[in-house]
Amino acid sequence: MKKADLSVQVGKLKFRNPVLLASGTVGYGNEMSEFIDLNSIGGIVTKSLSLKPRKGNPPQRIVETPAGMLNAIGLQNVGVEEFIKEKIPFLKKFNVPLICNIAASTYEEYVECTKILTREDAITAFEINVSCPNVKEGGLQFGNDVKAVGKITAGVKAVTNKPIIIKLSPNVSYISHFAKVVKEEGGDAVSAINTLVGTAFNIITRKPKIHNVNGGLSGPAIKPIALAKVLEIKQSVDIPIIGIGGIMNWQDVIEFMIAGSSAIQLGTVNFIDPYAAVTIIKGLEDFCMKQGIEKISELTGSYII
Amino acid sequence: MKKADLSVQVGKLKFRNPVLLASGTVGYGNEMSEFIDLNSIGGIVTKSLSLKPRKGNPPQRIVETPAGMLNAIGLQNVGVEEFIKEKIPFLKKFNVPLICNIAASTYEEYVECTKILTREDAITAFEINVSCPNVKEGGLQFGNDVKAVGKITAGVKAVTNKPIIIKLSPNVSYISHFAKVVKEEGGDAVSAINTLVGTAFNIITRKPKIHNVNGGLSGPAIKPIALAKVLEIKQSVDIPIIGIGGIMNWQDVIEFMIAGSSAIQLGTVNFIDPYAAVTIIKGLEDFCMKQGIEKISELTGSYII
Amino acid sequence: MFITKAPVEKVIELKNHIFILKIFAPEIASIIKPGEFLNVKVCDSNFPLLRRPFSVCDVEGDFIFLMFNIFGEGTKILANKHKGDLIDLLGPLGKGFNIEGDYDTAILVAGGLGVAPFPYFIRKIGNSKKIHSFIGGKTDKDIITYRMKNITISTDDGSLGIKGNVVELLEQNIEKLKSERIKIFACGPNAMLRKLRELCIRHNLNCEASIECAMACGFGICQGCPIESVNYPDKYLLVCKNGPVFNIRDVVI
Amino acid sequence: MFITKAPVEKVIELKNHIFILKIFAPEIASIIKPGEFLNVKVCDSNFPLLRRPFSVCDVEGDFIFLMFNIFGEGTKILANKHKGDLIDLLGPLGKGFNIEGDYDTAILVAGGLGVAPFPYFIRKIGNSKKIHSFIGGKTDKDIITYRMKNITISTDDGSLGIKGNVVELLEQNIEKLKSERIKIFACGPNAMLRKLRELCIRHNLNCEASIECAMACGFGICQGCPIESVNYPDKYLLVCKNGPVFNIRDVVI
Ligand SMILES: Cc1cc2nc3c(=O)[nH]c(=O)nc-3n(C[C@H](O)[C@H](O)[C@H](O)COP(=O)(O)OP(=O)(O)OC[C@H]3O[C@@H](n4cnc5c(N)ncnc54)[C@H](O)[C@@H]3O)c2cc1C
Ligand SMILES: Cc1cc2nc3c(=O)[nH]c(=O)nc-3n(C[C@H](O)[C@H](O)[C@H](O)COP(=O)(O)OP(=O)(O)OC[C@H]3O[C@@H](n4cnc5c(N)ncnc54)[C@H](O)[C@@H]3O)c2cc1C
Ligand SMILES: Cc1cc2nc3c(=O)[nH]c(=O)nc-3n(C[C@H](O)[C@H](O)[C@H](O)COP(=O)(O)O)c2cc1C
Ligand SMILES: Cc1cc2nc3c(=O)[nH]c(=O)nc-3n(C[C@H](O)[C@H](O)[C@H](O)COP(=O)(O)O)c2cc1C
Ligand code: FES
Ligand code: FES
Repeated sequence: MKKADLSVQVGKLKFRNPVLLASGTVGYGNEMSEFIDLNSIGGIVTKSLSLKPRKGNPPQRIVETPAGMLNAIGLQNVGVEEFIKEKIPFLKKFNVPLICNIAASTYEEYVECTKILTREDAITAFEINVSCPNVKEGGLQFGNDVKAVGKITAGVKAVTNKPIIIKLSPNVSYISHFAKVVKEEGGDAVSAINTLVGTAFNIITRKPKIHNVNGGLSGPAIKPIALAKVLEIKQSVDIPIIGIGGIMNWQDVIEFMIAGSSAIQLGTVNFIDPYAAVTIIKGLEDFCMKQGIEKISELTGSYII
Repeated sequence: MKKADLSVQVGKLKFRNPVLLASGTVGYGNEMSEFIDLNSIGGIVTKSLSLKPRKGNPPQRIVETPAGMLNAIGLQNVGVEEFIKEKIPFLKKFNVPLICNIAASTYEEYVECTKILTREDAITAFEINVSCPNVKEGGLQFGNDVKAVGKITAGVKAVTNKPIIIKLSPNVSYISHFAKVVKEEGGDAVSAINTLVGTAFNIITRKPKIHNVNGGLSGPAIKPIALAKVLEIKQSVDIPIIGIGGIMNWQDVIEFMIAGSSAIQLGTVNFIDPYAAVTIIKGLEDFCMKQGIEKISELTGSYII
Repeated sequence: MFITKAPVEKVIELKNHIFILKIFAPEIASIIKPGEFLNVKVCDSNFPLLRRPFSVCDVEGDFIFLMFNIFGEGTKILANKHKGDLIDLLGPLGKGFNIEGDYDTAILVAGGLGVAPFPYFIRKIGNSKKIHSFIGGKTDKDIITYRMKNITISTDDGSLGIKGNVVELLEQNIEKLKSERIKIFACGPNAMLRKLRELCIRHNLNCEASIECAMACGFGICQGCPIESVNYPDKYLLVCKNGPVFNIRDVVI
Repeated sequence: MFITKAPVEKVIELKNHIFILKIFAPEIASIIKPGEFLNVKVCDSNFPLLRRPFSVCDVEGDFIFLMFNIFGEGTKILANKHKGDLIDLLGPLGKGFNIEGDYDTAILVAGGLGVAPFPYFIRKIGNSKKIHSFIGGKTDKDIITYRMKNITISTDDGSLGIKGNVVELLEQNIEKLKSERIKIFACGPNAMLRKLRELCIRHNLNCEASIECAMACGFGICQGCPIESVNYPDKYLLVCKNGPVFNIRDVVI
């Protein structure tokens, strides 16, 4: 039997398969490369970068919840300068599309980061995180404000020729309104979803379990919500979607593609099984063969409603 | 040792303990009464009623998800008339506060239902469901529209002297904006949260697993989100909150009270363990004794942040 | 209708992936009827969250038997139980088969795991009626004959018995069978029951069928298990309360 | 650093709620060092979702030992394993104890389950150094002496050994101990380590401590396990990568 074609197109971006690794769940690739061949995966999205290094939130940063976890890392990152000096040289050794995720506190910072980083040939595209719920100065505000998201999209587009993916917040009434403004302002794709705002308390001390009070909920618990958000976007806006949220196995990937995703990202599962991407890609291959699906991209938005 | 005082006050409403049973998860009480003594629980919220009977959605209506479930019952209910004739006489036999949940497709229907039902002495209060995500004509619209929620609150308040609790949707950017308008329009309390919009697909048929496409996510998976919504309301609006979402045990109840709830409702857990309410009340009693908490109501909003 | 935590006595593997759980549950054993079911919490944790419904397969003294195949997460956990493990049972639930009545031969029609409720049915009917069992499956691997009586078999691939589905098998025999007063009792996948329903209408046969569907509570509070009623088209019946056994003509499968 | 599914050889209950798992894991046994840890998936399902970190307690040939108490859902599942069950281990992880060095006596300070890494430590150090173990717990029920050497005990309630906490116990003995070249190796709750840190600073003692905190990945990609560094106040260290064993003065506990 002929092998299925797993390659997918997300706007101008081409990936050898739809399985990317999500921002904040692969570091800068070093550790993951000890488990898997990064060249075998669709792409890698680096931890959110800000202009200057960020120390991040004090502990405790994570807490487990039923079929999920809350995190409030607070965008700990090395900053643009060290990223270019220390991290890119390592990542350059691989032949894997490198998507650089940017998070900032101001509109100007988003633009400035993109402007500096666009000079790096190793970077294939940008994913703009307008939706991190764990940074107090601004993150959440942007993600919940259609106008701000539009302005940021236009702003970063203006300073780079590389594709721009806007990572959307699920903590809104209608995520499709945000996808729409991204499209209008020239964004190339959206990724959905980032984490959902959640919290947990210690019942003896009455303090939040997470230092930051709120954290972002990820993992299988949020999968049904993420799928509904992807479907909402697919049904109302014509823009490529990278699906994210609770994906644990190849079956979940198929579900996200049927709902409208052109590609997907693995997040929390990497913590539990760093081999997951490879296992999943194999599973997709077998499924396509068995079902006689020649190109996996046929699945995108193939729901029957 | 003296027994702890479990009674709580939600605005004008007084409950013997904070454990109520949530709408849509206790039917009209008949079946639950075969398991537990309804007189021992804080209160009972009946399945959403509409003016006329509703057939509800075709199967499949439910699907399990990681630590949760999706439902799209479609507000199957007997209608106001049969409720008064057939259901109230049964419920009257118990000495338990009866909260009648109303769901409607139009503003007028909400008001009309309340007007008819307010004559029934057996009804202690109304819970207005502005947030059911499974009814196509209107449910979701109302729940996502601050003005509509304000108008409905004022409308039902005008036709009854009984306390009005507005049940809020979590599928919004800022749930506190809705709590605020409820307070402004004279609502007595809010309950939070209803289910989150979610979906699931069959990867072979590519059809949604639920006939209605989207369903409402409930169960432990949503607990961290529900807690964050309760906290958001508590921190910004001075209105009593009934906490709902993924409560499985007494520890969860304490967490919801610390986050700001004056009382709570049990939903999905009733399907798995119809004795849960009784077990939980016992657990609360023991916890208060052990911790030297004289009145459980002290816990409400007692978070240390 | 109550919850009991009952100890497993034995886990029996009948065939590859098909198991019987023998459980010490005297309170249930003493009252449950054929065709009624239990809603089973397979473990203490929240995963899987919901109970799983299983027909009572047989009752022997204080012991009840459940028959199941490994289908998903829940049945996998059940298959891995050990003697002494406690299983959380909610039941007895639903409306079972109406065994009494004006007929001489009970025709049992089972598709795959659909044999599950019939050992107990056969035990209860004793010698009061004759029994004829028609059992169908995809291949011989799916044919379960555990404690069944007077068996005729069909398989889709012809690997055992007659080639074809069990409703076709029944139809081939129906004229012969109709010489007596018969009543059909059926359990199996919806696709099979749908065909059986047509057959019963065509031949004007009396038939009770046990119907499966997704359930959350199993006792009537979630409204998650609707089934279209022929007689009351403006409301659904609930499989868990009004069924799972229905007169096959009364419902739209 | 790799994943292996290793069969349980034996589950040993040391005391009420305190267990040892003996696991056949030759690849790990051959390379892991004292103080390093494994991140363990306690079951195949999503519940509990995250791995649980456990120090390697001992190594004997191809077998590794983990010591734990039943704390929550995950350790409950581990305690119920049977011989032959496969356990999913990710490791070896972290930076362990630095056994080598210019000292004559290793002072082991353990609070409760904090003894866990020391049997392997003692095995590895062999006869190259002297050992003195100080073990503390709330009551005698919490005192574990499994494979420990030259033990002095304290309990908060005085039910075994000296009444008081283990750092007080150490302090009572410190002048005597300081007559030799000593190095302290510690493991236990943060409250204990915080006190120990003060003691070490006061007495200018060399001390390595294994520190616990919530972890998601255990290998450096989630940034979930920060610890404040004394030398680099503008960034956090990661307990899972830079630790779990730190020079006790280098970190703010
Ligand atoms: C009244 C009744 C009696 C039954 N008796 C038996 C029996 O005796 N032996 C047996 O092997 N099986 C029986 N079943 C089916 C049995 O409940 C399922 O096989 C079981 O739920 C599978 O669980 P799982 O966790 O292994 O599978 P999973 O697929 O992981 O989970 C099953 C989930 O799917 C849902 N679901 C969706 N469609 C259906 C459906 N048609 N039937 C059941 N669940 C569905 C369930 O609600 C449950 O949440 C019966 C079902 C019903 C309704
Ligand atoms: C490097 C390291 C080595 C360890 N070695 C051992 C050992 O040898 N023996 C032993 O019994 N225990 C050890 N622990 C602690 C052990 O990981 C926890 O006891 C275990 O996670 C409890 O799991 P549970 O599911 O039973 O408890 P639960 O309370 O149900 O779950 C534990 C959850 O709490 C989180 N958590 C919060 N705070 C902490 C914390 N301070 N430490 C660990 N997890 C936390 C975890 O991330 C996990 O998600 C070690 C911890 C670390 C970090
Ligand atoms: C520990 C952790 C850190 C994360 N950090 C980032 C981040 O820096 N930037 C970002 O855009 N998303 C971040 N995310 C969100 C993930 O990329 C992903 O959107 C989310 O976790 C949902 O996917 P999952 O359920 O598969 O984990 C983080 C998630 C986790 C769990
Ligand atoms: C099967 C089902 C039916 C429900 N029906 C209603 C309803 O009719 N009206 C309503 O206001 N909420 C309804 N709910 C929502 C619950 O009352 C509750 O808000 C929600 O399930 C979250 O709580 P839980 O996680 O404890 O289940 C329903 C929930 C479920 C699971
Ligand atoms: S399964 Fe809940 S009503 Fe039937
Ligand atoms: S636990 Fe993930 S970085 Fe340390």
